Amino acid sequence: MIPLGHYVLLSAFLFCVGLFGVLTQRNAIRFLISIEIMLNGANINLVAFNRYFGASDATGQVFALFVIGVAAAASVVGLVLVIAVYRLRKSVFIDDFNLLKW
Amino acid sequence: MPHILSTIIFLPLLGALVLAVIPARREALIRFTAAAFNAAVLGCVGALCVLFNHQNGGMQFAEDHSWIGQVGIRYSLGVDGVSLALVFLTALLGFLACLASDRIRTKVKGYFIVFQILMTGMLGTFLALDLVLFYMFWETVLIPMFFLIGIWGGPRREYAAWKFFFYTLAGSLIMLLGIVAVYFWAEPHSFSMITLARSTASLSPVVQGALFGAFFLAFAIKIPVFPFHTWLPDAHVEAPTPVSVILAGVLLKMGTYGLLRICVPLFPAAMTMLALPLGILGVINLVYGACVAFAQTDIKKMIAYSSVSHMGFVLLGVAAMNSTGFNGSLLEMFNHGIITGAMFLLVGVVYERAHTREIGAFGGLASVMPRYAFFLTFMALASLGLPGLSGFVGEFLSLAGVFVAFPSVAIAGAVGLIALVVLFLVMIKKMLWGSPGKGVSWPDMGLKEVCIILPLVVITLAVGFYPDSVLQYQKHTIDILVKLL
Amino acid sequence: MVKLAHWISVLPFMAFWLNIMFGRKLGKLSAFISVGTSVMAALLAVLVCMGFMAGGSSYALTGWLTVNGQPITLGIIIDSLTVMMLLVVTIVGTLIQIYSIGYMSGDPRYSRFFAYISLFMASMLGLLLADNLLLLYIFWEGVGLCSCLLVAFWYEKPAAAAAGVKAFVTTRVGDTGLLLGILILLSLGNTLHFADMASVKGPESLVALAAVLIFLGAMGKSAQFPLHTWLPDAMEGPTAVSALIHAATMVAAGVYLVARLYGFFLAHPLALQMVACVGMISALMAASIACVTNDIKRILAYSTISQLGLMMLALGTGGYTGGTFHLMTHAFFKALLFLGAGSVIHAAHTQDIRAMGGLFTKMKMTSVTFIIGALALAGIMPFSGFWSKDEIFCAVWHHGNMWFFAALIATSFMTAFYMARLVLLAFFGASRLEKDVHESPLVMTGPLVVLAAFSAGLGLLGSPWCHGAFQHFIQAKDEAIGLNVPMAICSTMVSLSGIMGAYMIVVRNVKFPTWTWLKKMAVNKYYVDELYEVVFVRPFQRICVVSAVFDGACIDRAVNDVGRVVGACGQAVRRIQTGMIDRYLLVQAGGVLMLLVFILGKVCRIF
Amino acid sequence: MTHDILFILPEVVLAAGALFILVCGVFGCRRWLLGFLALASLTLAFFVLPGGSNTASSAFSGMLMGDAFGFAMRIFFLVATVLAVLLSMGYRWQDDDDAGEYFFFLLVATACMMLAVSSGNLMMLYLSVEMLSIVSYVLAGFLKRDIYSTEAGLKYFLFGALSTGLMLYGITLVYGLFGTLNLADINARLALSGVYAPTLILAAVLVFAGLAFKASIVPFHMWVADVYDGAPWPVAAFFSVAPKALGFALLVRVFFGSSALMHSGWPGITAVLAILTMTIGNLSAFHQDNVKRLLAFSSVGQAGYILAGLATGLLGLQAAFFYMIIYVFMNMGAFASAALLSPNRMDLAAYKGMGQRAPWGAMFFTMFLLSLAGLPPLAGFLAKFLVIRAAVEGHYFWLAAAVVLNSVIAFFYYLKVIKIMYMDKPASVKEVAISRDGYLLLAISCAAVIGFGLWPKPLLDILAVIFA
Repeated sequence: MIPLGHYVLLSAFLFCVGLFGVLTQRNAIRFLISIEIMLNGANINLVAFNRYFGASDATGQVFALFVIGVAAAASVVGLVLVIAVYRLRKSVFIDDFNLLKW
Repeated sequence: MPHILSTIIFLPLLGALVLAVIPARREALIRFTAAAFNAAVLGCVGALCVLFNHQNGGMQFAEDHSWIGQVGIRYSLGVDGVSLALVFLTALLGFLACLASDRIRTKVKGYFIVFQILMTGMLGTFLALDLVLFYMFWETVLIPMFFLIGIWGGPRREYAAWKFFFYTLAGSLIMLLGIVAVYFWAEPHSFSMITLARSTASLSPVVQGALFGAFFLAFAIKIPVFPFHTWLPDAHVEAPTPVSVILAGVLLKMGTYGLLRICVPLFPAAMTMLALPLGILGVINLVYGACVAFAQTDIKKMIAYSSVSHMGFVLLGVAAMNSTGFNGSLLEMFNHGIITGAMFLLVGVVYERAHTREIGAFGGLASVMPRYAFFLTFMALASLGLPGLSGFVGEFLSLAGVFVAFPSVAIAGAVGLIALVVLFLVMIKKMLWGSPGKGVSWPDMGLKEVCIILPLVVITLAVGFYPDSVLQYQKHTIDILVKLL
Repeated sequence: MVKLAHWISVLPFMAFWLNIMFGRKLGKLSAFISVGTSVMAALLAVLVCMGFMAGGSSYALTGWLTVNGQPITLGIIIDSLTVMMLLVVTIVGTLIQIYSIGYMSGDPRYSRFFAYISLFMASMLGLLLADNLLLLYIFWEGVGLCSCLLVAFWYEKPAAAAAGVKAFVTTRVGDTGLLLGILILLSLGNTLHFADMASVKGPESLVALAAVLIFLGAMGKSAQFPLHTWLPDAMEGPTAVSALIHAATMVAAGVYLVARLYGFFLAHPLALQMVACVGMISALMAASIACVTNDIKRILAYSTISQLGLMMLALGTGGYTGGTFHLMTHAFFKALLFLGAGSVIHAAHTQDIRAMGGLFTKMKMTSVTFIIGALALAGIMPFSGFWSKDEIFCAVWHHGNMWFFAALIATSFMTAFYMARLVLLAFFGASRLEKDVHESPLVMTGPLVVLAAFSAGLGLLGSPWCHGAFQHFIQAKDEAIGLNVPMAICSTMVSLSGIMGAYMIVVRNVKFPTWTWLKKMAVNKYYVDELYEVVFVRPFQRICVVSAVFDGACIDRAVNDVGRVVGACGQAVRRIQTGMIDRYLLVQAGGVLMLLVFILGKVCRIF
Repeated sequence: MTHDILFILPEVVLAAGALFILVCGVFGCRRWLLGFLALASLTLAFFVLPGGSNTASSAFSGMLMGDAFGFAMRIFFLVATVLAVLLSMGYRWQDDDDAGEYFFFLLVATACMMLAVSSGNLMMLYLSVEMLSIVSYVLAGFLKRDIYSTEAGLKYFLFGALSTGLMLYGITLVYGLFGTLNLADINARLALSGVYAPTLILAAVLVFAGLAFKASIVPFHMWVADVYDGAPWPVAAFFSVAPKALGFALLVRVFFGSSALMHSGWPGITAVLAILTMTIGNLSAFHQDNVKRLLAFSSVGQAGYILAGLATGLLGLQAAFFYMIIYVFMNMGAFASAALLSPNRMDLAAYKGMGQRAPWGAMFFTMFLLSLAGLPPLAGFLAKFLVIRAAVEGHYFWLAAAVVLNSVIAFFYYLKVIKIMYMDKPASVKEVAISRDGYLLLAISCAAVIGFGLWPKPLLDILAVIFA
C-alpha cells in the first residue's frame, strides 16, 4: 500500500506544474493544457483521499468523474473562444489581446 | 390643521410634480404656478406663526410616526421658537426669489422644478426632529443647489458647483458618522433629538467632544467658519441672483441652526468646554471676512465675504452660552437672512443692467438711479449694524451675551465691527457717490423690483424698531435650552 | 403737557418720511414741511419747558429689550438740561432751516436736503429726550449717519464723499467706545437709566474703564483731540449743514453726554481728570491751528473744536454751570458766525479770507451781525460769550490747577486773536474781490439778525442783573457764585490784548519774532492726519490685500489640491489595468499568496 | 423520490424552457417572442418554487438544502434574470439572428445559480459554479464578429478557469481533512478541531479565491473592467448583478455561516479586503471616460460596501443582503439606462446634453446614479446607512470611516456623468428613442429604488426572518 503522503505529494506537484503553466504560457492552447493538468492533479487528490478514508461511500471517486466531465466541457468552450479570437485576430498569443485596457 | 408641518414641507414637492406635467413651452404658466405654490407655502407658514403659542417654549404642532422600525428611524417633525423664525425666513425668501426669477430665460421648467425640490429640502431641515430625517433633508438640498449653480450660473459655474457640492458633502457624511455613533452611545438607543438631549448629557466630556467634533465639522463648513469658507465666494459669484439670495439667506443658517438645535442640547459639556475656541473662531470670521471683503473688486464676492463676517456674530452669540447670546445669535441669523437677501437682489438689479459686477464699472449711481440708491444705502446701513435697523439688535445682543462670558472676545468683536462699517461705507462711496461713469445711463428700479425689495425693507425697519416682534417667539425656547447647559 | 415731549422727536421724523417718499413731487413745498415741523417742535419745546417749570417729570414709554435678564425700557427724561438743550436745538434748527431755503434754492436735490435735515433734527431731539444710555446710543448713531449723508450731500465732488465717509468712520470709532462702555455696564447688571447712573454697581476699576470708554464716544462726536480730524474736512458740506450740525447741535452732543452723566463722572475722579486734559489739549491745539488757517469755514471749525475743548475743561474741573452755559451761548453765536460766513461765501464765491476785504461797506447786515457774533465769541463785556466764559474762568480758578488756568488764558487770547484777524481781513481794508458783491436776500439775513439778538442778549441770563437766573434754572451742583469782578476784568484784558495783537499784525503788519517751528506745525495741523494715514489707513488696506491673497492662494489652493491628489491616485490605480492577461493572472495568484501569508502571520502571531 | 424532484422543479422548468426557446430560435422566431417565452418560463419557475413552509428539508440526501436563505436567494435570482431579459428585449442588438441561443444561455445560467445557492454539499457547489462559469464565458463572448466581445470572452475564460481550478484544489484538501463534503458536517467537525491548522487555512484561502473571483473582491477583480467593457450591454448588466450576488451568497454559505470561523480572525481580514475593494473600485472609476468601465468599477466599489456589511456580524449580514437587493435594482437600472441612451458609443462624450435629447431617460439615469452614490431619499442611502450602522455597532469605526470616505469619492464620478448629461451642450440635438420594454425595465427599477427608499419595512422584516 503506497502511503497517502505520496499521492498528496504527486497531486500537489501536478497542481503546481499546471499553475506554473497557466501563469507563464504565451500560447492560449498551452494555457488550456495547463488547466487540464491542474484539474487532473485535483482528481488524484480526490481518489486518494476516498481510498484511504471512508471506503464505504465513493464520494471522492464520483466527484473525480464529474470533474473529468466538467473539465472536458470547459476545454471545449475554451477552444471555441480561442478559435473565435483567432478568426478575428489571426493570433493565439495572449499578449496580443490587450484591446480592452484602462 | 393636524399635519400643518408635513403640508408645509411637501407642498413645494407637489408643486414640482405639477410643474413637471406642464409643457415646457408655456413659460408664463410655469412661472405663475411656481409663484402660486411658493405663496401657498408662505401662507401656511404665516398661519403657523399666528397659531404658534409664544408662551410655550416646547415643541408645537409635533408629528411623530415610526418610519423604519427596525433601525429606529422615526418621521418626527416639530417647530419651536428656534426654528419658527428660520422657517418663515425660508418661505419668504423662497417666494421673493421665485418672483425675482424672471431673469432666468433658459430651461425655465427645469429651473422651477429643481427650485421647488430645494424648498422642500430647506423647510424639512428646519422642521425635522429625527437626526436621520434631518440628515436626509440636509442632503436633498445639495443636488438642487448643484444644478441651480451648475446650469443657470455664470462663466465659472461648474467649478463653483463642484466645490460647493463636495465641500458640503464631505462635511455632511462625517455628520452621518456622528449621527450613527450618537445612536449607539446614547443609553436608550434613539435618533430623536429630544430623547437624546436627555440621555447624552451623562456621556463623558471626551466622548461628547468627539461626537461634537463630527457634527461641528459639517456645520462649520455650512456656516462657514474661517478655514472652510472658500466655497462661499465662488458659489455666490457664479450663482444666478435668486439662487444666491437663497444661498445666503437660508443655506448659511442651516449650519448655525444645527449648532443650536443639535450641538447645544446634545453635547452641553463639550460646548461649554469649547465655547472659547468657538468665540475666537467667531472673531476671526468677523475680522477676516471684513478684511478680505474690503479688498474685493467683485460686488457679489464682497457681499459673500461680508456674510462670512456676519456669521462671525452668530458664532459669538452661540459661544456666549447664555440666553442673551442665544437670542442674539438667532435674531442675527434672521436679520442676516433678510438683509443679505435684499443686498443680493439689489446687486441682481444692477447686474441685469450693467452685465458686470466690477465695482469700478459703477459710480455716481445715486444721480442716475435715485430709488435704487435709497434701497442700497438702506440695506448697506442695515448690514453694517446701524442702530434703529434690525442688524444692530442682533449684533448688540450677541456682543452683550458674549461680553458676560468672554470680555476680551467681545471687545475684539466690537473693534472688528469698525472694519465692517468701513467696508460698507466705502462700497456705498464707490457705487453711489462720485460722478456717474461714461456709459452709466440705466433705467431706475421698476415697480416689480421695488415690490420684491419692499417687504424686506419693512421687516428690517420693524425688527429694528421693535425687536420683540421676533424675540417673543424664541425667548421661552431659549430659556429651556439654557437650562439644559 | 409734558407727556407730549416725545412728539418733538416724532414730528421731524414724519417730515423726513414725507420728503423721502414724495420728494420730487413736492419740490419747493418740502422746505415748508420740514420748517413747519421744526417750528411746531420749537413750540412744543416751549410748552414742555413751561410744563417742566410747573413741575413736570420724566415718563416711560414702552419696554424694548431684555439683556442679561435686565429689562431695558424706553422713556423720556425731562430735566433742566434736557429742556435747555431742546430749546436751543429747536430754535437754532428752525432758524438755520429758514436760512437754507435761500441758501439751497438752486440745488437739484432740494427736497432730499430737507429730508436729511428733518431726519437729523429727529435723531438729535431723540438723543436729548432718551432716558437710558442704549436709546441715546441708537439716536447717537442716527445723528452720525445724518452728518455723513449731509457732509457728502454734493457727492459729485470726490472730496465731499471722502469727507462724509471719514466723518462717519471716525465718529463710529468713538461710538465703539460708547458701545463697549454700555456693554461693561450691562454685564455688571446695571439698568443704564440716567436716574440710577450715579449709583453704578461693579468693581471700581471696571466702572472707571466704562466711564473712560463712554467719554471716548463723547470725544468722537464732539471732535476732541484724538478724534477731531473729521470736523475740518466736514466743511465740504453745505454751510447751512456746517452751521446746524458741526457748530450748534451735533458736536454739542458729546458735551451734553458728559453733562448728562455728570453724577457718574463725579464718582470717578480719574475720568474727570481725563475729560479736563483732553479738553485742554484740544482747546490749545485747535486755537493755534485756527490762528494760521486762511479758509473762513475751517477757522470757524477749529474755533468750534477749541470752544468745545473749553467746555470739556470746565466740566472736567467741576464747572457744571460754566460748561452748560457756554454750551448754550456757543450754539447761538457759532451758528450766527457760520451763517454769516455762508452768506459771505454765497456772495463772494470764495472761502479764502485773504481774497476778501472791504465787505463791511457792501454787505452791511451780514457784517454787523458777523461782528456781533465775533465779539460774543471773543468774550467782550455785554455779549453772551463774556458771561459764559466768565463762569468757566471762575470754575477753573476755584477747582482746576495752575496748568488748566494758564491754558484757559492762552486759548482765550488766541480765540480773540483769530476772530479779530478774520473780521479785519474779511470786512475791513481794501476790497481784493474782482466782482462786485451784493447783500444776501432777506430770507438769509433775517435769521442772522435774530441769532445776533440771541448772541447779544442771552448772556444776560447768567449775569447778576437777572440775579443768576440761568444758574438757578440749571440747578447748579456748585454754589451760585456772583460776578467775580477781578476775574471779569482779567478775562476782558486777555480778550482785548488778543484783538490788539491781531490789529497790530493785520493792519500794521508788524512781524512778530514768533516761534517759526510752532507756526509751521500749526499750519500743517500738527501732522495728525498724516499720522492716522500712516498708522491706521494704509496698514489696514495692506492687511486686506494680504488676507485676500492669502485666502485665494493658501486655503483655496489647498482645497483644489485635495481634489487633484485624489484624481492622481485614481489615475495611478487606473493604470494597473494594463489589459495584459498574464499580468492579471499574476495579480490573482499573488493575491492568493498574500492572503495566505497574511492569515498565517495573524494566526502564528508573527505580526 | 417525488420530494426531491419537487425540490428542483423550478430548475427543471427553466431548463425545459431554455431548450424550447433554443428550438424556437432555430426556427427563426422574432426576438421579442423569444423574450416573452423566457419571461413565461421564469414566472412559471417562480410559481413552482417549493412553498416556504416546509423549507427546513433537504433533497438528494443532503446535496441540496432548502433553508430560508436558499429560498430567498432563488427568488432573488429569478427577479434579477427577469430584469436582464427585459433589458435584452429592449436593447437594440446589431444582429439578432441568434437570440434563441442568448436566452437559452441566460436561463441555464439562472438555473445553475439557483442550484449553487441551495447546494449543501461542496461537490454540488463546485459543479453548479463551474456550469455557471462555462455559460458565462459564452455569454461574454456572444458577439462572434466583434473583436472586443470575443476578447472579453477569452479573458473571462482564462481567468475563470484558473479560479475554479484553485477552488477545486481547495475543495479536495477540505475533503482530505474532513472526509466529507457536506457543509453541515464540516461545520460541526470544524467547531471541534479548531480553526488554526495550516492546511485548513490553505484550503480555506483557495476556496475563498474561487468565490471571491465571482464576487469581484479586490485581489481577484482584475477581470471585471475588461470583461464588462467587452461584453454586450445586457450581458454586462447581468454579470454585474446575478453572479456577483451568487458570489456573496456562497461566501455566506461557506464562510460566514459557520460560527467557528466567524469568531476567528476572519471578519478582520474581510474588513480589510472590503476597504481595499471599495477604495480601488472607486479610485479606478475616478478618471474613467468610458461609461461602461466606469459602471464596472462602480460595481466593484459597491461589492466593497456589501463585503463591509458581511464583515460586521449578524447585523452586518442583514445590512449586506439589504444592500444587495437594492443593488440589483440600482445597478440594473444604471446599466439599462446607459445602454438604452447610447448603445454603441460608450465614451462619456456620447452622453453630452442627454438632458435635452432624452429627458425621461436622462432623469431615470440620474436617479439610479444618485441612488448608487447614496443620496438620501433614494434606497441607496438607506442601504449604505445600514452598513455604516452595522460597522459602528460592531466597533469597526475605521471601516465606517472608509465607507464614508469612499462615498465622497464615488459621488465625484457619479456626478460627473450627471454633469455631462445636463450641463454640456449636446453634439446633435436629435431625439433618442427608448423602446417600450426599456421604459418598462427603467420604471420597475426606479419604482423599486424609490419605493424601498421610502418604505423599506417589508424588506427588512423578511431579512430579519432569514437571518433570525
